[in-house]
Amino acid sequence: MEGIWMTVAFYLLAATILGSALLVVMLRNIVHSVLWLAVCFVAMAGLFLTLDADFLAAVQVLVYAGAVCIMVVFGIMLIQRGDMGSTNLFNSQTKAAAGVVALVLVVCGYLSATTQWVGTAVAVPEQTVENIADILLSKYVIPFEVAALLLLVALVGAIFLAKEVKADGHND
Amino acid sequence: MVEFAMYHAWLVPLLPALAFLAIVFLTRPWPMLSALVAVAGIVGAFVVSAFAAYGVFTNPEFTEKPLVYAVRWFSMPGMQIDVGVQLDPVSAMMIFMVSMVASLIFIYAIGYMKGDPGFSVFFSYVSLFAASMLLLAISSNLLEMFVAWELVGLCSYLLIGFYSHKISAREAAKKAFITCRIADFGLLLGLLSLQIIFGTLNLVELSEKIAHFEQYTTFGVLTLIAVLVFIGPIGKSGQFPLHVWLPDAMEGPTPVSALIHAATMVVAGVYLVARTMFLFHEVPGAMELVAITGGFTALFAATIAVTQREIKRILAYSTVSQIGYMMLALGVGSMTASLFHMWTHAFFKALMFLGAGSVLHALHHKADVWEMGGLIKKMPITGWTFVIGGLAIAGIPPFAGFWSKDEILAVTLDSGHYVLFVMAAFTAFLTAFYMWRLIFLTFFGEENPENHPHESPPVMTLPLIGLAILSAVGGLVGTPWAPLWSEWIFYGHPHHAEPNYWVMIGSIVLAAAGIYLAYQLYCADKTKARAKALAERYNHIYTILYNKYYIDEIYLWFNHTIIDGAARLFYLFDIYVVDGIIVNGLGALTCLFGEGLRVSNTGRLQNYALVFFLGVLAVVVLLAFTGPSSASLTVGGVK
Amino acid sequence: MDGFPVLLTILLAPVVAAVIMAFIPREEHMLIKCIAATGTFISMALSLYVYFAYDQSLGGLQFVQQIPWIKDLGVTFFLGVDGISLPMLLLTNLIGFSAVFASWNVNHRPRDFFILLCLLIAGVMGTFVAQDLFIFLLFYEVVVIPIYILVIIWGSTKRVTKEYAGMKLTIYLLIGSAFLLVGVIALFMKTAAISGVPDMSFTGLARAAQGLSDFDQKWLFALMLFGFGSLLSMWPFHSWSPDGYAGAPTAVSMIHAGVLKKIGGYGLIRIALYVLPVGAKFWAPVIAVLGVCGVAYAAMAALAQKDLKYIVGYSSVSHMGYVLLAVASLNVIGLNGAVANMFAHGIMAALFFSTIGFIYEKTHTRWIPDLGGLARQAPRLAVAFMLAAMASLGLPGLVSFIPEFTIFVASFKVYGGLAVVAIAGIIITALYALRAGANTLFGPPRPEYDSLRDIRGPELVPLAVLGTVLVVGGILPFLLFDMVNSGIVPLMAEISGALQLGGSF
Amino acid sequence: MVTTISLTHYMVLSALLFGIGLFGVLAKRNAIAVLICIELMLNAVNINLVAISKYITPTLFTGQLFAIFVITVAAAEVGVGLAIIIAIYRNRVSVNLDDFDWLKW
Repeated sequence: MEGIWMTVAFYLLAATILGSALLVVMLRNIVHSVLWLAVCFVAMAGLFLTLDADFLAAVQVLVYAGAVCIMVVFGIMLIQRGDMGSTNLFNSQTKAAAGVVALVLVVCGYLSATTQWVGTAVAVPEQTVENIADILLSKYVIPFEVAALLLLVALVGAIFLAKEVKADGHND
Repeated sequence: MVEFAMYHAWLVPLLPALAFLAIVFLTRPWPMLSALVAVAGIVGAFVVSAFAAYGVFTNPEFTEKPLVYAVRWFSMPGMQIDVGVQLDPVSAMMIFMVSMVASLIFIYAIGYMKGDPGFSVFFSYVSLFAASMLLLAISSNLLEMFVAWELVGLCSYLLIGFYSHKISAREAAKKAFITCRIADFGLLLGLLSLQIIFGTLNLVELSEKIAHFEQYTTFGVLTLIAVLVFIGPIGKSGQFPLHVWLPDAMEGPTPVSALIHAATMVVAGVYLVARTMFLFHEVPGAMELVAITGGFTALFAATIAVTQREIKRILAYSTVSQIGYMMLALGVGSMTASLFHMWTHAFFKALMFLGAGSVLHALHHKADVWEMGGLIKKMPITGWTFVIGGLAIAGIPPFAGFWSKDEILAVTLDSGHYVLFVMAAFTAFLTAFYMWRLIFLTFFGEENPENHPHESPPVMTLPLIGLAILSAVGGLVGTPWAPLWSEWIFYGHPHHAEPNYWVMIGSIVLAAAGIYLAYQLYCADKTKARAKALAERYNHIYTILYNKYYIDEIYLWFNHTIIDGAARLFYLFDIYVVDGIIVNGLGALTCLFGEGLRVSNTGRLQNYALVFFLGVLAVVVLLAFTGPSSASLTVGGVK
Repeated sequence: MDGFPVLLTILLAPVVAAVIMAFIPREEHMLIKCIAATGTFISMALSLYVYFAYDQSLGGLQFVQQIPWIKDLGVTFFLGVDGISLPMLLLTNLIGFSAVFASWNVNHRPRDFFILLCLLIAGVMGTFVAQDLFIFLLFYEVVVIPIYILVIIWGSTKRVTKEYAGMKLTIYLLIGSAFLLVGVIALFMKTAAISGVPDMSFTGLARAAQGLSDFDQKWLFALMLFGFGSLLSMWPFHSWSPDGYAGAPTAVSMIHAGVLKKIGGYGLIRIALYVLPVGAKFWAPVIAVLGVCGVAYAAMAALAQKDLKYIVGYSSVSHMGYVLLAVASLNVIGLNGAVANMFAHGIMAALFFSTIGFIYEKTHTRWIPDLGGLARQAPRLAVAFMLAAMASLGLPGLVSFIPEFTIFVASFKVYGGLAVVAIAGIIITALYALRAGANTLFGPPRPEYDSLRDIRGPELVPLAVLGTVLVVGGILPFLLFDMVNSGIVPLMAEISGALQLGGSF
Repeated sequence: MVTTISLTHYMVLSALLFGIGLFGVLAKRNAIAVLICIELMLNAVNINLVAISKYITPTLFTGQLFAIFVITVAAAEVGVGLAIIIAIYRNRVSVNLDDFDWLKW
């Protein structure tokens, strides 16, 4: 994947990502939003491939496009019943939010444009998984374990929070 | 024993103080035991003081140089206060007199207070009083004396308010305390000035330093101090214009009136001035003030006494008047005469109060003399001892009052205060008149059929007899022909004026005239029509006198209108200005700001997130453009 | 007891008691109260021991405990006592112990109450034994929180609500401490710059502060004066005092009026005057005027009160005026009087508040027109009340007279006529104290209080402890004054040079 | 410039995606929508991380590793977030953030 194809792939993926993200925000039906979110995530995985991060691309598909989206859909199903027509509306501070976002974009754009990156010509090694595994289990083993713990806590927390509450106020 | 007593004179106040503690903490539930403890305490004090006095009077060196021993009470750089004992003839006489009279009155009180629910409490109070009074008498230091001075005031307060469930007693107690407090304010200022100028409050040291004080450099300061100090005695000794509390103080039980408000505490003022004579002696202006105050009060109170109806009130005004005499004598420079009168007055006035108490006891606290009469038949001991007292106070020789009063008149004349002499002489006449008016109305004339009097028990009459004997012969220590008294009690040099027979005869004539007039108006005339007619005729004067020149009303008005009004004003200022405008105003201002900012507190998460991102942006911009790395925005680079 | 950390033990005993109480079931009322009493008793007994074991001839700081803490700021955990802080420490513990018994009948959440009370006592003690400015401020802040909670939960609502009272009390304390903090930080920065070594201990600060310019001394002192002054209820920053005491529960009123307020006076002498003598000299006339205003004004305002607690509240403002006046006199006698008067007033105010607390508890009113004749029904209560009232009006023979006398001597010498106004305050004090006593205790007994139970058992402890101190301190004043003097003399010796030189006003 | 894709391209893409996500977070009513918009923002961050990893420190893999961690945290966050939303919904029968102004109290 060299040269022009890279460029084409990038622009296509970028367009997909931005377009689907915009749809996620703009659509009035929350289920549609989630569907477009999945599209966005898949395109993101593609983008990761262009960045030589194939393992990450796989994780992206598995976790985001698979797990997260499904979970969100389940969440919606638990909450929103009936008409899905206008479940995803804007609130009263849309204009202000747009202003802030514009400001953020201006600043980010300015900074991206003016920053001089000192790049390097070295290519990304082929064995991404091995490399990641190496540092993950050596240098970053503690964050790794912490992340594991976090997931456990999140799991327990989510169960506890979402558990059904009995009428007498005790949750058991 | 004499030696021991002299060098352990601190036992004198200590014994009653111990009795006080014992009663309060131990024997309170058993009334009779408490009374015994109290009597034991005061009699012990009397024994010690008698020996000590004997020692002082047999050792002439103590008249020159008092016997002083003291311990440090507290000290700091620039100020040391000692407490101790100063024994000289004056203090020896005082503790002897106080403990003797107090002993008799304590015994009397056993009978008088019998059956009172506060019997033990009463004896604890009077013991505390005796301790304080004796401490006052033997103090070697003015601050120590001030402490005792206030403590006797406290006891006076407690005892006046002894029947505290009565509103009148409560108010009288309060009035006594506060009136004296006003006076003590002056005294305290005087003491402070002395401490600041002379650096000591020790009596002996002060007398030496004041004698060598350069009057020229600070002209008038001593006079001012003397006047300030004198304000204290004005209050405590019931001199005009602070005399108002003393008649009201008769709300207390009668033994208290006899002990505190006749014989001992109220003469503390006289004693204080005598004690600080070294100061007053240096400043003639202050001496004049003392003399004039005394002379005026003597006359002033005597005029009021003429019209009063309550037996104890008459005696109270009489006390005020007699203390005026003492002040007068001090003012004209004769400590000898003044303290002599204090000595005799203690006996006959205590006697008369106790007699009055006996009468009230018999009549179940009916106090109006107009409703009495003929009591002498039913109560012979009370009656005749009272008559002796009446003769003594009126100044009939050879009873005690004659000698002392005569001496005061003589020294006043000698010193050239003619106006004051005339006032004093007229007072002597009035005294005889009103006192015998009281006696005739109470003990002679027709009996009031509503009364069923009975003689008091021996425990009450024995002290009466004792005091009557003292009233009869107590003055013989100071007759002009055998002036034992003036050899001991004097300031500067002993001086005994030659007997002035004109004054002597004049005073006898005045006293006799007073008694005769009283006899004519109140005894010879059974219907007392002439007395009533007289009151009718001079109605205005009578009303003014009867209402005590309206001084109480003026004070009351001042207190309730001016003081309370001002207090109210201050309080309102505090609530509405200091607290209202300033404090709560600031608070309200803060709240107002809060109200303004409250709009921003929507409680909506997304609002906050919006603002949060603005903040993040600001920080980013700040860091990007002014941060440390803004000069070269170059990021990255491997190794 | 060499080496035994006795001050630390004193400080920690109530804290330990509080911790133990936290683990006791909330229903065990009696046990909780006993633990609180034990904790405070240990502190009291040990501080009595320290008071009498302190070597006055040696003077200076004794029982010192020093643990380095924050090196960069020169903070050490520095405890020690001298002649000025010891009376205050003893006072705190006497009142703390009595306060536990004065609250013996608290049955609404007693565990929480006594835990907070013990923490409060420990905090107050800490300010007096701290010899390091940082530690001092730390303990000072520790004090604020329990006070607030105690007032709003266990307080009483009369003229003002208890919430208002608690808020006012706390905010005043905090405003005062905020100004103080500014002053302290500025002082620290400047002295650290002068000496080059950061040092937060009082002595270190004082030594370095000698190099401060006159102007710096003056404005720093002004900040401290405001901070400590508002804590001492200096006129016109006094209005928290009556409202706060009225709203607070008995124990808090006792501790607040008794000792917490004294932190202001203590700090004024110990920190402001000691460290900044030139500033003190400059502001002394202002302090004197404010003090006299406080005396006269608060006494007059007290005269107009009908609520017992308000009377004592205003009275304490008035008495603190004397302390200010004494501090303003800037001489040995005056400072002796100031410290001694703080001690005396502490005892007296605590006894007063405990008595009023009992009266309120038993009659459910503090409104004087509703009271009367209690002396018949509750004689011991009446004794306590009269003792406190008499001490308040400075009766000789009770602890407060000699301190007042020394204050009068010092201030009369320096300020003359101004002092006379303050001395006249004793008349007004007598007027309101006696009026309150007369109208509450005397007069015809009221039938509705016939079944009233006199104080007895544990309720007698405040009367016994505080009453004894009142009387003994009055009869043997050297017990107090020798101690105070041993602290004041060296302090004055150190700053007397500055006091003479800095007279630029 | 047009033909080679530089780091700046990824940066801009990431910024735009982040902007869209942010806009959604700030402007959507539905709590779940806000949640998924947060996912968008996190993804934008991931793009940055991976891109920087490739272009600046290709051999260290730190960027990728961080991205993995971000994904992990995001997964946990979605789980807990949804649980919270469900719990709130159970109490208030609403997921409309406009109804939730309890932070005011």
